[in-house]
Amino acid sequence: MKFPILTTILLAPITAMILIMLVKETQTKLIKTLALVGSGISFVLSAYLVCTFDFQHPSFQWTEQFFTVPGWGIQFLLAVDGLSIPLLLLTSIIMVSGVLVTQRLTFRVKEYFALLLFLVSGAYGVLLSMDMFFFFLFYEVAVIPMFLLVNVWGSGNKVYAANKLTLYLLAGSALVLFGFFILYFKSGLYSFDLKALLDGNIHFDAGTQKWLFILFLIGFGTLAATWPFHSWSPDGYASAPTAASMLHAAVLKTLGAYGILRVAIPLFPEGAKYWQPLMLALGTINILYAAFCVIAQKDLKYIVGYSCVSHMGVVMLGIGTLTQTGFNGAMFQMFSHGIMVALLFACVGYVYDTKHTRNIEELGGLFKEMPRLSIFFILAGLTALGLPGLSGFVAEFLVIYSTYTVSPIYGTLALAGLVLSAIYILRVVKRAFWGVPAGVVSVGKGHGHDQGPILAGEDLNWSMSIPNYLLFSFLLVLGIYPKLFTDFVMQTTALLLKGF
Amino acid sequence: MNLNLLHISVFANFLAFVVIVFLPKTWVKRSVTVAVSFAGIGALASTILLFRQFSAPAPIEWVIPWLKWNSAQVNVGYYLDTLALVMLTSVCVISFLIQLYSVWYMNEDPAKKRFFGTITFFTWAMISFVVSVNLFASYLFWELIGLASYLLIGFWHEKASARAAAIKAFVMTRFGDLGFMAAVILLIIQVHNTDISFLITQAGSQLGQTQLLIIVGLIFLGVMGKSAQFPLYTWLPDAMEGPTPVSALIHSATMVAAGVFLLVRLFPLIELSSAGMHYICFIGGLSSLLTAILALLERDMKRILAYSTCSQLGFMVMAVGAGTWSGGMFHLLTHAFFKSMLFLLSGYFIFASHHSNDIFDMAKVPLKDKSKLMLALLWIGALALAGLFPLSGFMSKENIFGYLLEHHHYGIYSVALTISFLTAYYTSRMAFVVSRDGHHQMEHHTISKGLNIALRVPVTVLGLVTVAGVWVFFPWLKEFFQLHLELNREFWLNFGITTTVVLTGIGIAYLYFGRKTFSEKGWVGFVPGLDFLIAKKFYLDIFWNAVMQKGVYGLAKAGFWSEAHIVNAAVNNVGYACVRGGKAVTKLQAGEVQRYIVIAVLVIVAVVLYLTFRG
Amino acid sequence: MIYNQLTPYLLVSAVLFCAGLYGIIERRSLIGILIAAELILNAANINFLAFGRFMDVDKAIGQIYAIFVIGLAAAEVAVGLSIVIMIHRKFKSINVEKLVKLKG
Amino acid sequence: MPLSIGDLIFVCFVGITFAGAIMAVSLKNIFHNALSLALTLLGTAGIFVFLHCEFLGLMQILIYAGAISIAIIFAVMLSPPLSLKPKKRSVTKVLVSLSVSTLTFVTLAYIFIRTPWPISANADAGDFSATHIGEILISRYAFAFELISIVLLVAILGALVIAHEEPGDRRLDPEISLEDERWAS
Repeated sequence: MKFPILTTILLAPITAMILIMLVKETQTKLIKTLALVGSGISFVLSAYLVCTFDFQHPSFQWTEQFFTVPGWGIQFLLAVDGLSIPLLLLTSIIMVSGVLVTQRLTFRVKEYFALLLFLVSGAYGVLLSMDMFFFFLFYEVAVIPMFLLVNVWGSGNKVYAANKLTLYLLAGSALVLFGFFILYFKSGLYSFDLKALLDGNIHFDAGTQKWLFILFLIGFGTLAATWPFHSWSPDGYASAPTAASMLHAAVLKTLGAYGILRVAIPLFPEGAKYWQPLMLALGTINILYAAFCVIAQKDLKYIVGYSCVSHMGVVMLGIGTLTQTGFNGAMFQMFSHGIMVALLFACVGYVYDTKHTRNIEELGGLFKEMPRLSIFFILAGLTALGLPGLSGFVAEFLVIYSTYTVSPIYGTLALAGLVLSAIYILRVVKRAFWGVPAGVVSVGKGHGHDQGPILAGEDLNWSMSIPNYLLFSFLLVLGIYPKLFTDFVMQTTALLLKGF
Repeated sequence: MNLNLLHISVFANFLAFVVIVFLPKTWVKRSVTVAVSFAGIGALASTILLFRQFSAPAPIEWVIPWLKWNSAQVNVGYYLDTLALVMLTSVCVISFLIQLYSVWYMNEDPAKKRFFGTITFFTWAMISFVVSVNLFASYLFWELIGLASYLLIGFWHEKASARAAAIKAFVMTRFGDLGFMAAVILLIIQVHNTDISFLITQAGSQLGQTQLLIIVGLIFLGVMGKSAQFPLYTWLPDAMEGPTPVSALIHSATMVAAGVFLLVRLFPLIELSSAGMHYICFIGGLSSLLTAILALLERDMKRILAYSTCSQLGFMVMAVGAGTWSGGMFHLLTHAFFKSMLFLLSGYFIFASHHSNDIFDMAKVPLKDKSKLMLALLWIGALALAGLFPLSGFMSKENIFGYLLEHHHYGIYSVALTISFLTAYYTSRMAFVVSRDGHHQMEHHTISKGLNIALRVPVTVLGLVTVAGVWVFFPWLKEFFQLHLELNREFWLNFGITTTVVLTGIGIAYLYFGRKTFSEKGWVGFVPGLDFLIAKKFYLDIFWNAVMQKGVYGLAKAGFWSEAHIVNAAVNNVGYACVRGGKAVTKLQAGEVQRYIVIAVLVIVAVVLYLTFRG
Repeated sequence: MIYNQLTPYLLVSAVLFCAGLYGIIERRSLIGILIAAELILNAANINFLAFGRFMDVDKAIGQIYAIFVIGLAAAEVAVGLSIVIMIHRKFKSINVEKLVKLKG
Repeated sequence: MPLSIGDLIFVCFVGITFAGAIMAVSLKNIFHNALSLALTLLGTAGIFVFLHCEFLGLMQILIYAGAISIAIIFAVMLSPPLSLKPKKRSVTKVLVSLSVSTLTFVTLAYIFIRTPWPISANADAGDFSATHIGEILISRYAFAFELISIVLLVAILGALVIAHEEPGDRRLDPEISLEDERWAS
């Protein structure tokens, strides 16, 4: 029997979590090391998968099946294909950098890392399991720890944010669960096996497809922060501790879009066609509305949070085009956006830890005080505004291109979003990073517990900037040579359209 | 061999950029050395390439696939025909000279390393844009040029005005860039190929007239942003907030030149849309005229030069729109050299007048404190800009005039004459004022000796090119640009007219500024309403500010409001409704046993009654 | 012969039951509630015996049930009273309206 | 239908029962309630006799009226505060209780009257004797009988344990007390 790589990827963080829970609270070094090892194993393995992945082969690879629950149609089935493998890599990168970013945490270190690992194992589970039962199980596992992470280690209006985030996502997942049950019965398979469902040429009649598709669209769309179900996300990220907002914004949000691509599009082509105008409109509204919201924000984390919503609009738009290029663009955007937003959150988190304020009107001249950090922020910001040479541009280009093939009006509106993103990113850079250092280390309202002592003006040191280098290298490499990425998803996205 | 030379000239600057990025923070001097020497190598390589490749029959093409999707493929690589080669060489050389000059200019700036890093990056982006094989790849570098100019304009980011100018430049050019991007996308959709060689030979025949007009309009939108055409030119005067070498670079061979170069590059495609050509010509003429008028009263030397750049760019665009790509391109080339020289000189004069940009402050400085060489070069540059024989500006302008006359575009010809007159007037006004002998004694400060070479060499070289360059290369240029400079009757007629106009302009400037007494406004004060319009800058700045403040920020506030009062309020009210409902239901579970019993009994009674009466 | 029909007994038991119910709902005192509960148990007993007499069953069965009920009632009262005393000792009150920890 | 002597006596017993029941729930003084309960139990014992269950009637008087109600009365009397007059009763509560119990009564009465009970023709022919009860109790219902014995035993022990006052009782659960104003209001 071959080595069960996928299971190891899934189990490594869980094992690390269990080990961490066995360790004494005071041994923070050991805890951090364990967390790093746990997430590192997953990272190395998913990198190995990426390297050995046969991207000419459109369907599932590395299938692993461990047990089935006979009679219930439940089985523990893991597999990857071109859709999940980039996101798998993304998750592991973000997790490793999230752990590395959280060096200065002193408050309840043990529980923090345990929850973080639990969260990420949920994300791995969603990406890997090809069984709707486990898909949903891990989906919930990924949602719940965030509640505690925000509530205990958060800052600002954290109770409100945590409640809002959790309730919103649970409401969305309730729709998804409902949809899964309907699939279970309506497909006639009486099985939760997603792979069989996808491979099985099951055809639903047009009416069913229409309402099932909208069900999944709203359910997964809530997690993907689709307007008007987005408002959990800026609040949640503004309050969450750094690593949690990195993981959540980068990985969990993309899980929503992944769900749409994985389940809704291939199973309900008629429904997708029927709701295409809605998806295009929602995507465009997402882009523009959130971009306008960012321009009015003052809190750095809100700025990143809303820009994240705006970028998810690009993903939605790409999916809404129902073209292969659009799907490629959406996948590209998920990956690049994930890395970028994680980098932004890492920088913002560092600024907040150091200056104890995130209000851009109180900040200023960060470039003089912390040049290295500022450069990372600016580079990530440039990715956000779609600068060529960085990965965000390719994603947005692919999506906008495919939107033009479908509807030039939406394409033009999405292009306008690029101007807005330039405005808001440069506004932040201008207010917070350029200029003369404000010198005021004012303590904002609502402390989080993740604040160390005041470290005025200290730049990132080498070890702290490792995750930033890691994240940025992906932005750069994919921006310079995007073929690396598109080759991976090409075959699978073509397969998504076979029902059309 | 030629390909290797091309590699060297393209990547020399990029290599310098990478090296500077990875140099330790404290190695400031070394980073300057790296930048200048690499740029020098690039300039040398490109010059050799110019000589080797100029009359070569086939362009150099070198392609690697970059991104592929089902219907199209995008390549990156080189497409180096003579047009690109000429541009490449001028960019490399001018950039090298400006970097050399920066060694003097930025001597005391602590952030030199950042400066040289960015400027090498800027040069690389421009060079790559020029030699790009594919329109999509051009777009990539087009944006990078925008980024680099943003970073350079905002180089002194401690100044609020510099920050604002940088953002303004980036956002306004980006607005235009998106037109370019849309055009690229439409081209990919329509003809599935954006290779330059394909576009300029075959693409036109595959496009309908309307499609062509849309695409040309969109591309020109990009040009309007980058090359500062009406109504998007307002960023360019503000861009003077950057260090002077940056202004020199932006205004001559990079950034703004990119727009005109793009028009020239795609001329065979654009030419097919006559409506598009009319539009381009109109916008070019309008911007040229407006910005020339704006320069009439300007006191800031750098801003005068900036307006003159706008005006000259408009002139080139107008020429291209009128149908002569060679006229636009040739003027772009000559303009690049003398305009960069003028900017470099302005840096010197600003320095000499103790960091005042005002030309009337420069007039106060005694003549003995101004270097004779610099004054001479200033006059050469000014007269070249005015278009006086035998300087390079004369040649390129004369070429355009000749074309216009030959093709009977008399309307455009008269507009061009007006512009020429205005240009002659304001440039010589500037030169007259700057070279006045003032009596204002200031403490003497010396420019350090060793660096003097870094100051003198670049301006002198540029001055030499301005004076003699065109004549040295005349046969080649004439052949390549198909110059309209045959010594026939039309030529002499044209020569007479233009020289008269230019001399009139210079003469009027002398009347007001060259003599012992002088007025500040000159004749403009006598034209009713004109100085008011100039002071208001034709309301364009006000308009764009309103778009930004009222439009974008207004919408942002509206979005924020709706986020708080509609989206969030809806969510919160759902939450509150749940809480209220929960509170209402908890009344039933208040812990009072007797209430439970009442409810239980009532329910049992109800069930019993139901069961009794059911059937 | 009212006493030889089933319905009167049942009605009597219903009245007892409802009186007990009233007591349970209305009384504030725990002991009052205990007393009301005894009424209900008695109503049940009457029903057992009445059905035992008038239905076609072994005549002992209704009585045996009644005996069990009486036994349980005894146990209930014993435990109930001790709880009442305990509560009184701790809370200084046996008013059920005050013995509320749940807050709606 | 003429009323026989038996009827009169039956009505008397029913009246006693009703009067006791109503007093047991309506009087304010808890001591009076307990006494009224004893009265009801006595009336019920009479009704039992009419049901041919003389043995049960006896048991009722012995156990219920004799032991249980006495236990209640003792409890009331032994702990003085329990006999204190409670506060005025609230009108709404009375109305609610009255309406609920009336509704229940109407429902029950309707069902009792309407239902065609399967009354056996020779209802009084069976063996009502205590001997028979005893036989069945220790044969067919032996297990239940044992069980109820255990229940009683446990109840007695439990009552003892619960009511036994430990010296440190208050200290164990200090926050549950009416003095604590957090929940007294």
